[in-house]
Formats: sequence, C-alpha cells, structure tokens
Amino acid sequence: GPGWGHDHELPHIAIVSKGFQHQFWQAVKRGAEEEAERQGAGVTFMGPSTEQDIEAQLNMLTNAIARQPDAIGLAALDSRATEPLLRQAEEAGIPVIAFDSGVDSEIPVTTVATDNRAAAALAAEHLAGLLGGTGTVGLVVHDQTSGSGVDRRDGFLDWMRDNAPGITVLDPRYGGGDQLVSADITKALLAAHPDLDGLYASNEGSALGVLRGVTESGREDLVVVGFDSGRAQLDAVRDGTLAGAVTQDPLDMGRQLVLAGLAAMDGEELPASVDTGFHWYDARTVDAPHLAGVLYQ
Amino acid sequence: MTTSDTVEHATRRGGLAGAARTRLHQLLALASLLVIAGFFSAASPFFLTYGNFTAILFSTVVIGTLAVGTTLVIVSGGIDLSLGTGMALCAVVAGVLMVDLGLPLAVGVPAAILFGGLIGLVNGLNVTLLGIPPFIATLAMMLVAGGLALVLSNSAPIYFTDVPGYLDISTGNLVPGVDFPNAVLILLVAAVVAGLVLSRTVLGRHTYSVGSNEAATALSGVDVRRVKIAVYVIAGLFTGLAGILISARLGSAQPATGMGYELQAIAAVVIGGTSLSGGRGSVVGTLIGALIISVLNNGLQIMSIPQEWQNVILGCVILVAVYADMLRRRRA
Amino acid sequence: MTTSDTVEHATRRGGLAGAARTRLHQLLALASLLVIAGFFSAASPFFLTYGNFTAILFSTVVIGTLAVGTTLVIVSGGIDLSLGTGMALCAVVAGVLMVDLGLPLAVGVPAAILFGGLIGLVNGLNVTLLGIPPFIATLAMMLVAGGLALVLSNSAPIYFTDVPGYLDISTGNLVPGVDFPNAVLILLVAAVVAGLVLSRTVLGRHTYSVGSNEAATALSGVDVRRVKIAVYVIAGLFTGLAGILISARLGSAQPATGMGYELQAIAAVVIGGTSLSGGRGSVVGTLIGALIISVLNNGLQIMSIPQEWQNVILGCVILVAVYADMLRRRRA
Amino acid sequence: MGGTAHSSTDLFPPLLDVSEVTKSFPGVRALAGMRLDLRHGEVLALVGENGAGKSTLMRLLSGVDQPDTGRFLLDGREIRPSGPGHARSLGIGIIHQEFALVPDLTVAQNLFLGREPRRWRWFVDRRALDRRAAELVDELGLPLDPDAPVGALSVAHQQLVEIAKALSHRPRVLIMDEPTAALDADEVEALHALIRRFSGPNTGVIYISHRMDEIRRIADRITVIRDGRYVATRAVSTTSTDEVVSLMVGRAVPTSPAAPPARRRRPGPVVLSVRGLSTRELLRDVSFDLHRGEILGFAGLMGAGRTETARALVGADPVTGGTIAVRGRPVRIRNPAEAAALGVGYLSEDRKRLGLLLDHDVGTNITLSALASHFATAGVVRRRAARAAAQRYVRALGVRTPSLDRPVQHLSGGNQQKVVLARWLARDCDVLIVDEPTRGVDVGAKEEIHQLLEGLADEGTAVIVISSELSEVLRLADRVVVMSEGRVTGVLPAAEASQEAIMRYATLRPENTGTPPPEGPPANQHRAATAPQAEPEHGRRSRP
Ligand SMILES: Nc1ncnc2c1ncn2[C@@H]1O[C@H](COP(=O)(O)OP(=O)(O)OP(=O)(O)O)[C@@H](O)[C@H]1O
Ligand SMILES: Nc1ncnc2c1ncn2[C@@H]1O[C@H](COP(=O)(O)OP(=O)(O)OP(=O)(O)O)[C@@H](O)[C@H]1O
Ligand SMILES: [Mg+2]
Ligand SMILES: [Mg+2]
Repeated sequence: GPGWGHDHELPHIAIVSKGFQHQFWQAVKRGAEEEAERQGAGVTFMGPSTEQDIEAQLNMLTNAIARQPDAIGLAALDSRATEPLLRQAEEAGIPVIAFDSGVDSEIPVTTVATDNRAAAALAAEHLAGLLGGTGTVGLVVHDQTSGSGVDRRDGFLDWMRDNAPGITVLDPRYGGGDQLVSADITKALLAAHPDLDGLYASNEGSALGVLRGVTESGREDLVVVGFDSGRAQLDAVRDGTLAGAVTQDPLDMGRQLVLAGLAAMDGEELPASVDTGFHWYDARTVDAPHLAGVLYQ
Repeated sequence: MTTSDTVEHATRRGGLAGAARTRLHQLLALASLLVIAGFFSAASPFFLTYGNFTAILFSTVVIGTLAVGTTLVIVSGGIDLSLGTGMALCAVVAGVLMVDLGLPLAVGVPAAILFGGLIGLVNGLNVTLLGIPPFIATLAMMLVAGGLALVLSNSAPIYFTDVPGYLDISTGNLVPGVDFPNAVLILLVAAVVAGLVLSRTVLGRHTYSVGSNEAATALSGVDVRRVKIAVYVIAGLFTGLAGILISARLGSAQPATGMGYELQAIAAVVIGGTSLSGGRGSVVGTLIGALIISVLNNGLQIMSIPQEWQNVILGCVILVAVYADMLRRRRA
Repeated sequence: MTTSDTVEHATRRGGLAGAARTRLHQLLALASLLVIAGFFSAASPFFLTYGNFTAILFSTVVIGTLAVGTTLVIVSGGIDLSLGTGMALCAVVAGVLMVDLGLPLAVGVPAAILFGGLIGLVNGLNVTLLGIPPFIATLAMMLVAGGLALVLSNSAPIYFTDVPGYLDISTGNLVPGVDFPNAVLILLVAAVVAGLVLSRTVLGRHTYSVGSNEAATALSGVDVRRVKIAVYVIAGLFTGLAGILISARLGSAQPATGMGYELQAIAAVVIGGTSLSGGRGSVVGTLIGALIISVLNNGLQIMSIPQEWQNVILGCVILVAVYADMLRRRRA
Repeated sequence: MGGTAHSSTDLFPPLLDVSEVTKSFPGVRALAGMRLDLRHGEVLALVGENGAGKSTLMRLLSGVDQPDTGRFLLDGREIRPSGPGHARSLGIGIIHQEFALVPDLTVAQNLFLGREPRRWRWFVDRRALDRRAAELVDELGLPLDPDAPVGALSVAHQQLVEIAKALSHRPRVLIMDEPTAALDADEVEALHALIRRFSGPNTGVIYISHRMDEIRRIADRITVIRDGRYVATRAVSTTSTDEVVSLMVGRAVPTSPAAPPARRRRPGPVVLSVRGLSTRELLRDVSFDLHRGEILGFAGLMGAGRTETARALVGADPVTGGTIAVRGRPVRIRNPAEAAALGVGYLSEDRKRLGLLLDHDVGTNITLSALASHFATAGVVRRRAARAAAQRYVRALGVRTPSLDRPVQHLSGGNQQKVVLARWLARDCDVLIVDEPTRGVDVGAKEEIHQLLEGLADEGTAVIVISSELSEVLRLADRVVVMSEGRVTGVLPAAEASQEAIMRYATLRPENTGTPPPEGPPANQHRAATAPQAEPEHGRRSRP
C-alpha cells in the first residue's frame, strides 16, 4: 500500500501533523493523498497520538528531515519548539510548508491554514443568535493547553464577552476530546446547572460526547453547536439534535498543502498564506452543494 | 508505620482469616465511599438526585467492567495493561462484524466478546509458555491491539446506527419508563459472575493461591499455568464486554479511544483493596474502588471546581481514602 | 514448561552468580538492540547516518533520564507512576522561577531539580510512614503533580526564550561544531552516577536487599524506611532533571506534556531486564531498554511504515526481544 | 551393603526400590548413583550431612524434579512421578523441608489445596472442605484452628499443617524431610505417635532428620548418604550413633558429650536487662537480665512466646509495655536497625521468610548486616574487604557452596542456616539472639555452631539461645529462662536445669504464679555497680 517505503522516483512530501487518529487529521491525510495521486507525487503522513506529545512531534520532524524529502508539511504543536529543526531543514535545502496553524518563523515558504479563533467566534455568533441573545451557555473543550483547544475556546469566549452581554458563559470544561469523558462531564454540568440553555463543543469528539450527555440526561431542548464534521455530526445536524457546527476544510487543506509543496520544490513563488477557510452548517445547509466538498464523512 | 511493621504485618494480618478479612476491608472501602458521597451531598443540592445517581453509575460502567475483569489477574499476581486498547479493538471488531459484514446482533456481540477472550488467551500464553513478565507481555499487547484497532477501522469510527437494538445494550432500559440504563445492570451481573468465580470456584481459590505463593501452589500439584491462562482469558472476555458496552453507548466504535483506561481500571482495583503483589482482593472491593473514582469525578464537576484543581483533589482524596482504610484495617 | 519448571528456572538461573548474571544479561539485551539496529541499517539508507545516530540518542534523553532514575525504585520493589506529570511540574517550576521570577540559571535549574527531589520525598514518606502501597501513593502524586503543573502555569506553556543559555542545556554542543547534543552527555553522566550508586554504595546494595526480601533485610538491622525514602528521592531528582532537559529542548515548559511518559520509562526499565518484583536489575540494562524503544520508533518512522502499523510492529518486536533474552538467559 | 539389604529381604519386592539415581545441577552433582529400599511397614531413616543430597532425592521421588538417570520401583512396578500431583496420585506423600504452604489461605484451604472437594464440577464445596479439615485436625489431634490463615502461624504450627497435609491423602510412601526441625520435645513425641498410627503393613515412611536420638526412637533402619552417594544401611538395633555419624562424615568423630560443664565461663556485668516486656498478642511482663559473656537459654513449649520476646526486644513487633536497658542505659528500640546500632542482633527462626535473600548470592547474604558498619567507607562499599570477610566465614563455618556467587536458594537447608548465622557474626554484636540456631543442621555442623556460640560467649558476647531442643539448651546455657504462655515462669542456673525441671516450668499455668525475679547471683548486685564502667568497653564495637 502507499507509505510502505514509498517509491523513491516520485517527488516526496513528508507531512508531520498534530495528530493522525482524529477524523480531522484523517481528512487532511486523505486530501493530501488524493492530490498527490493526481499530481504524481508521494506523501507520508505522521502525527503524535495526542496534541500534548510535542516531544514526539519533534522526533517525527527530525526523522522526516533525516529521510531527505523534497518538501515537508508541518502542523506545529508548538511553533517555537520546532524552530531549530526548521533551520536544519532549511540548511538541508528542504522547503517547509506550515499548515493548520501558522508557524511564527520566516522559514516556512507558505502557510496553509485556517483561523481557529475566527471559526470559534462564528460558532459563538450562531449560538447567541439561536438563543436570542440571552441565556446561560457552557463549553466542553477538547484540550486546555494545545493551540487548537485554546484558540477554539478563547475565540468563543471573546466573541461572547464582546457581543453578547445577555449571555452568561460558565467556565469551560475539558474532556480531552474523549466522547465518554465529555459525555459524563456534560451530564454533571447539566446536573449542576439545570438552567443551562446552550452548549458549545470544540471538536468532533467533544461534540459527540456532549450530544450523548444531553440525550442521556433527556435535555433535548438544549441548543448545541459543535465543531468539525464527520458522519455522526452531520447526522446529528440533519435530525436537529445538533443545531449546527463550524467546520474547517481539512480535505482542501491537504490538497493545498501538496500543491504548495510541489510548487515549492520547483522554486515557484508562493503567497505568504493560503486560507482554506471555515464554514457554518446547519440542518438547512448541511446537504447544500457548496458544502458538499467541505463536509467530510 | 515503621518497616518493622512490614515484618509484623506479614504475620499479624493473619489475625483475621482471608475471607473475613476481605469482607471487612470491603466494608471499610465502602465507608470511604459513603463519606465522600456524603460530603458532596452536603456540598451541592444537585449531587443527591436520582438523575445524577444513575449518571454516576452509568459513568462507572466501562472502567468498572475492565476493573472487575482484571481483578482476577491482579489477585493471581499478574497485571494487564492491554485492557484499554484491547477494549477499543473489540469494539472495532464488533463494528466490522455487524456493520461491515452485516452479521446479526446475536452473532456479532458474542463474537466480539470471544475475541476479547482470544486477546486474553494470547496474553496468557505469552506469560506462561514463553514466560514473559506480565507487564511486558501485556504492554506489547497494548501496542498491538491499539494498532490493529486503527488498521481494522481505517482509523475511522464505525457507526452502529444501522444495527437495530445495538445501542439499547447500553442505553436502553430493561423496565420501560424506569430510567436505569441496561449497561449498569450488565455490569452488575458480570460483577456477580466474576465475584462467584473468584470466591466460590476452584479456579478462584487457586487464583488466590498462585498470587500468594506460586511455588508452593505448584508443589501442591496445582497446574499453575492453567490458572494463569484462565484469568487472562477471563480478563479478556471482560475487555470484550467493555468494548461492546462503550461502543453501544457511543453508538460507534472509536478505534483511538481506550488508551489510558487500563491505568484507571487498575487504580480502581487497587483502591478497592486488592494487593498488586497478589493473593488478596475481591470483586466487590473493585466495584467500590471504581465507584469512588467516578463519584469524585462527578462530584467535583458538579461543584464546578476549576478542572486543573480537580486532579489535585482527586489525588489527595485517593491518598486519604486508602490511608484511612489501612488505619482501620490495622485496628481491625 | 510446566510449573515445576518455575521452580526449575529459579534454580537454573542460579547457575550464574548474581552480579555476573546481570552483567551477562545486559550483553544479551545489547544483542537484541544490535539485531534491531542492524535490520534497520539494511532496510533503509537513511538509518545508519551520524545525523540519525545523534537523533536517536537525543530522542532517548527524556525517557532515558526518567527510566534511569526509577530503576532504583523498581529494584527496591516499588514503582513510581508520578514520573511523567512530575517532570511536567518540575519544568513548570523551572519556568516560574527563571521566567516569571527572573532568577538566574544557576539558581533556577538546581532549584527545579531539588523540587523534583521534594516530590520524591513526599512519595517516599507516603510509602514508608503512611505505609501506602507505592502504586497508589505515586498514582495519587501523578494526579496531584499534573494538576499543579496546570495551576502554576495557568495551563499555558512558559517560554524560556528570554533565559540566556537555557536552551543550550539540551540542544547546545559542548564541543562547538561537533553536533552532539549536551542533553545526551547529561543523560550519560547522570546514568553513570545512578549506576555507581546502585552497584557500589551501601544504599545501592540495600536497595537490592529490600527488593529481594524486605522483612529479612529489616530484621538484619537495615533501616528499610531510610532506603525506600532515598530511592524515591533519587527518582524525584531525576524527574526534575528530565523536566529541565525536556523544557530546554522544547524551549518551553509544557504543563500537559508528561502524562504517559511514566509507562514508557517503566517499559524501558523492564525491557532492560529489571524485574518489577524487585531485587534484580541494572542501570546499564535500563539505558539499553530505552535505546531499544527509541531505535524502534526511529527506524519504523524512517522506513515510513504507516503509523497504525508502527505500534503493532513495536509491540511484536518488544515481545520477541524480551523472549529472545529469556531464552539466552536460560541457556546461560 | 545395600545389596545385602536387598537380597536379605523376603521374596516380596520392597515397597519402594530406588536405584542408580543421579541428578546434577549447574555446578553441582547433587546425586551420583544413589539408591535405597524401603520395606513394607517400616520407618527408614535417611541421614547425611548438610548438602548430602537427601532433599534432592525426595524432590525427585515427589515429582518436583526429574532425575537425570535412575529407577523408582513401587511394589516392583516402575513409576515416573512427572509432577507433584502425579506423585500424590501414585501414593507418595511428602513433607518438604522448606514449607510449601500458601500464607494467605487458611489452614483448611491449604490442607486441601489442589484437591478441593467440588460441587457442580467447578465450585469448591466449602462445607465439605471445612468438615473434612476439622475431622482431619481432630483425628490427628493437632492444636490447629482450621480457619486461621497460615501466614499468621509460628513456624512450628506451620510444620504441623504440613504434616496434616501430607497425611490427609493416606499415602503409601510418606516422606518426611526434617519434620521435627521446628518442633519441641512434646510435639516430636506427638508426631512419632502419629507416624506409628499411620504406618501399617502396606505403608512405609522415609524419615529425614539430623536428630540421632529421635531416629533411634522412631526408625527401624538407617540409610546413610554422603556427597550424593549411597554409603550404607544399618538396622537401628545393631548400630550406634557414633558409627552412623562416622559413616556420614566418612571418618570417625566422637559425638560431643551431652552437656559439658559450661560453668567455666565467668559471666561479666549485665549488658541487657529487660523489665516487664509485654505485647498485645502474647507477652506478659517478661523480665530477665543478660550478662556479658553469658549464654542464656530460652526454653518453652511451642508458642510459649520465645520468638515473640526476641522480636519485641529488637523492635520487630510493637511492645505495649516494659523497659529495656542496654549496658545500664535505658533505651527505646523502635526497629531492628536501632537494635543493631546498639549492638543487639536477632537471628530469626524462619530463615526462608525472615532470613535469606534467596535470589542473592552467598556473599551478599553474609555481608548484609555488617555492610554499612564494617565494609564501607563514606557509604561506598569496600568490595574486596566484604568479599574477603565473606570468604573467611564460609571457611570458618564450613558452608558447602561451590562459590561465594552461588544464590543461597540453591544451598541445602543446613548450609543456608550457616549463612544467616555468619551474617550476624560479621556484625559482631554485644548481644546476639539466635532463634533455633541449629534447626535443620547436621550433627557435625551443629557441633561446630555450638562451639562457635560458646566461642563468642568466651570472647564476651552475650548470647541468647532460643531452642526447642532441650538438649541444645542444656548443652549451651549458663542459665535457662523458661517461658509458658507468654510469661517467664522460671529462670534456672545450669546447675539446677534438667529436662524435668525445665518441663515443669514450661508447663506451668502462669495465671496464678507471678513472674519470679530473675535469679543468677551476679545479676542484681552487679548491674548497678558494673554497668557504668562496663559501658564504654562494650560500646566500642557496635557504635556505627
Ligand atoms: N535447585 C538446585 N540448584 C542447584 N543446586 C542445588 C539445587 N538443589 C540442591 N542443590 C545442591 O545439591 C546439593 C544437595 O542439596 P540437598 O538440599 O539435597 O541437601 P540435603 O541433604 O537436603 O542437606 P540438608 O540436610 O541441609 O537439607 C547441595 O550441594 C545443594 O547446593
Ligand atoms: N515470626 C513470627 N511473626 C509473628 N508472629 C509470630 C511469629 N512466630 C510466632 N508468632 C506468633 O506468636 C506466637 C508465639 O509463638 P512463638 O514462636 O513466639 O513461640 P516460641 O516460644 O518461639 O515457640 P516457637 O518459636 O517454637 O513457635 C505463635 O503462636 C504465633 O502466633
Ligand atoms: Mg534437605
Ligand atoms: Mg520461636
């Protein structure tokens, strides 16, 4: 299969991601592999099992450089930690493309990313709208230290603070993106706050967990907004248990990453950043054509 | 206490007979549980509600099932680190069988549980035939199972939406209308079975014996190998059951969920008074241990203690609870 | 092997002297290591390069440091689950001292390491004075330390960018120009120290005795409590050192990075031939064990094996490596 | 020799015929062409020095190990015991020299371990198990509580459990590997009664012991083994102890006179004085004085509290009352380490559980106690010194081991005993408490150990000898403390100490009798006077 010691003839892009098990990263991987197929290139994709394994990611990046690929795609868990390795890559003449979140360093030739904060703000905006600008809402966030977790939390909190005076926001709960944990947290949250009107979940695992918790405690009246797509969330949106969700476009992220990589190894000039964007979807738009390519199963 | 007591304990603990001792110790663990629960009831009006009661039980199911199964392994002096990822693998297998291959519930569920038994068998053989230390044998299995779960599922969750009745295994209510999730009932039944095996059967008796003094047990003509293999298989079956219960609750088999569950399960067992050096312990104790953990998690959430503090408190409470137990046990 | 062989083996192994035996066993572990490395060298042109060689060593540093420190604890028959989060906490403490409080390197680094010793002291006291089983005592500490790391850092990484020279602790090169990270040298020095303590000092000998038969050691007039406290403190100091090394490599103290490291460290120790039941083991073995793990990770990634398969293979290789060792050991 | 033993037997084949058995362990040839024959209805004693190969042969017979070569015939039919269970089913029962008991299980559970009465195939029939255990204990008339966990029993009681366990399945061949090592006189008598009851025309007993007097009382014939080889077989009636012993060691050795006058020793000032020592379990107001250069014997029936006294004294068990003074200075001893620091050492009666580091080598085991105080500078072990010392003791005590590096678990029982003894000799204490010092030690070695203890006393060490062998106490002690039910019921000077006198005090029911004040003339007047100036001189050695 692809990856088992790839074909050395083809141009090769080594992608070091923030993870590989979550649907989001799987979608990035799929997008990249499809595009590579089309362009006649080879990609290898690896990422640590949790977004805390920064050291593991450094080791992966080191090993990626050791294999002297033609280009490297990197979604840095901690951009400053990767700086020295990026310099190594530069010295080795390997172009680096940052993706998912920016790397504050001049070395990456371009950044293929979306703005998590803005995306979270969009979710907040919709939730506020659905609640008519008043009520109590809670957050179940997938992680309290990683970049994505922090941005998706703060983006939501900041928007609410600035634009929704009528809405009380409880302090965030963290479920590690584990559905079971998130579900039990949600149930406890609901037990402690019977007056709760809305919930926001910061990634797929959290969203599905929250939905579990809500159904199990029989509070279908609650307004839940989620993040990312994936089949379960799409179904939940369709049958209305999930009011809606913000999704990024990981497939496109993967495609753009490969294209940028190929362009970079040919020494082409590249824009400073490529925005792969994010989108709100709900029962109305979930099956709309313009989102068909965006929402991954 | 001073080390001289360690010397002393070896012998004095004997003051009470094994069974009686264990029974007493369960009561003590129960006491800790009640104290903690009592505290939360006093601290928050939302803790002591039927809804929250079932919520706590429900949140105990998965860890509880894993812990009950592995209790036998630990009593026999072994350890099983492959519980967590093994559970994920069993869930995925269930998905492959029922969703991808479209086998009926009646076939798929038993098959997935038996698959768990198979994992346990491999562990058992590695430990006995190859003589590999349990820690390593099951650590390796932890890695293998975790990988296979991803491979079999193409690293994507498998949804049981189209398998009629599957979700009811966990979330349904036996008595319609009465909100009491089946998963809890299943855990209780499974625990009773495990408890009987450990306390009433020859296998159980020999499990204690092997854990307490393997050489002597062998000299008494007991086939220690058989005993060990058996306990790992049992643990494996419970892993399979846990895989069914979690996937039935989530409505999907999550290939990446499970890592880390083994430590919680082992913690529950040890908090329940089972000694990691083997020879002593009980299933009831394990259940109580698991409950202590989930009551703490739930209670702290309900009191909305800032989450970073929750672990700190959890840790301290575990220390205190265990220490209190030991004190009372020494009195006894 | 029937269980009568369990008796048998106990005796067979006796064919060799304790010390000699351990030394031999290290060679055997080394053999496994070489076999694995040899395979990868053959399989990939990128494996056997100086760059990759240092990369492997570098990636061994943190786990290696934790593993070396905890070797003593395990030889004494204990276990330490608080390594991982303890490391994170020490890193955060270093950050607080040097970044927030602006203390100089010369103060902050030793202070952070000593803080690790403090964690160890608490573990030691819980185990000896309160008589809490090591598994629980350190499990509780794991939770507490993890929580405190988040509290002290407000759940945000602390960057050492403005602490002159801090990053060089790990990434700098003692001999300018020669690419050989200091972290590796530090690990080696620390390992030598630990090795000497374990093999040459009274404390070390008593550590083996306690692990082998605690009651007998106590009755022989050894203050077992002191020994235990000492080994936990040492493990704590190494935790602190690991905290420094990882934060100096990452350039930041990551409050949530650490959970899970304890299991890898313990695995390294056990693969290195130290028995979890205590009384046998060596620092050299532990180093080799740690290297086996990182060589496997590195090689599999270099061969760009699909990631879900990497764990599967890792698991199998560990099994085979350990089994091969045991065979050869029995021959010996 | 044995050949004639064969031919001289009647036409029937012997009950058990063992021939040409060899067994080697790495580095050792434990058995080399060993043979013996056990006749119907007889008790055959198997004697030999420590390490001669007795236990090894029995481990082969009971299926624990398999022989390299050799043949076992049971009633003329060849048997190959493949495992303990198999041997049991063949009708071979054994009491191992080192216990094969499970501490966390109760006596009853241990008795039927591996053959529990079952219900519905899988389940333990606990009622039946309890009943049969109770019956068994009554039938054998043993002072055992079937529900007590074995781990809490004294060595002696554990030995009784082993015996009951072996008898419970009515073996045809009963092997007893030093069954009386842990028993006192009465217990031995009781055991012998059991054996006589057990042995019928169709059964036989192989009885291993180092106690010649016992053997003469219970055995019909004696087979001698030396260095794993068959030496000779004698009918008890026609041989003498001296002959047997010289056959064992391969040269003529006169066995020591029963009790040589120990009076020549001139006990000095009081080193250790104990007043009103009590523990929660057992001890009540135990008081006695111990003098420099004196050997104080502790006698009493099993469970009298001698071991407990020692354990409480060195801080191994918590005390509930009483005062201890070392060299006139009152001290509080919280653990054995503090005791050792004061120069008080205790050698446990249970060498396996509370003595040896089984998986460690002889050298390590010998130097354990003295490592910090004698063989280290600034916490670093002086390995050459330690090794040399260990080597010295191995030679001095004649420990049979191929090398210092051999794990002690592979030494024979008696040699293990010498190793733990050497451990305390290396620490050279002012006060040395030895609990059952010659348990499982052969006559030769026993004599050596006795002379060794006397030597220590002569050099001024104060020695307490706890022993269940009255002859041993009488042989060594200057004064004998007799205990019963946790109290001191008498303190007899050697002159007045006799089997009868001791037994009288040992069986005294202490309730009404208060503890008699410690006698022994020098004691009282000396203590106050001599303690002070005695102190520094004694302090010297033991200061860490
Ligand atoms: N498992 C073993 N491995 C190696 N050597 C052994 C083993 N068992 C016994 N030996 C050696 O075999 C010899 C015979 O030991 P054995 O225990 O049979 O002696 P014994 O006659 O029972 O002595 P004792 O009277 O002290 O019990 C000894 O030298 C002992 O060191
Ligand atoms: N090693 C030990 N540790 C703890 N308790 C013990 C130990 N040995 C005996 N005991 C308990 O103390 C009681 C007194 O037995 P102890 O051994 O002290 O009497 P003893 O006079 O030494 O006789 P023996 O030593 O022959 O059993 C025993 O019945 C047992 O319950
Ligand atoms: Mg013997
Ligand atoms: Mg005694």
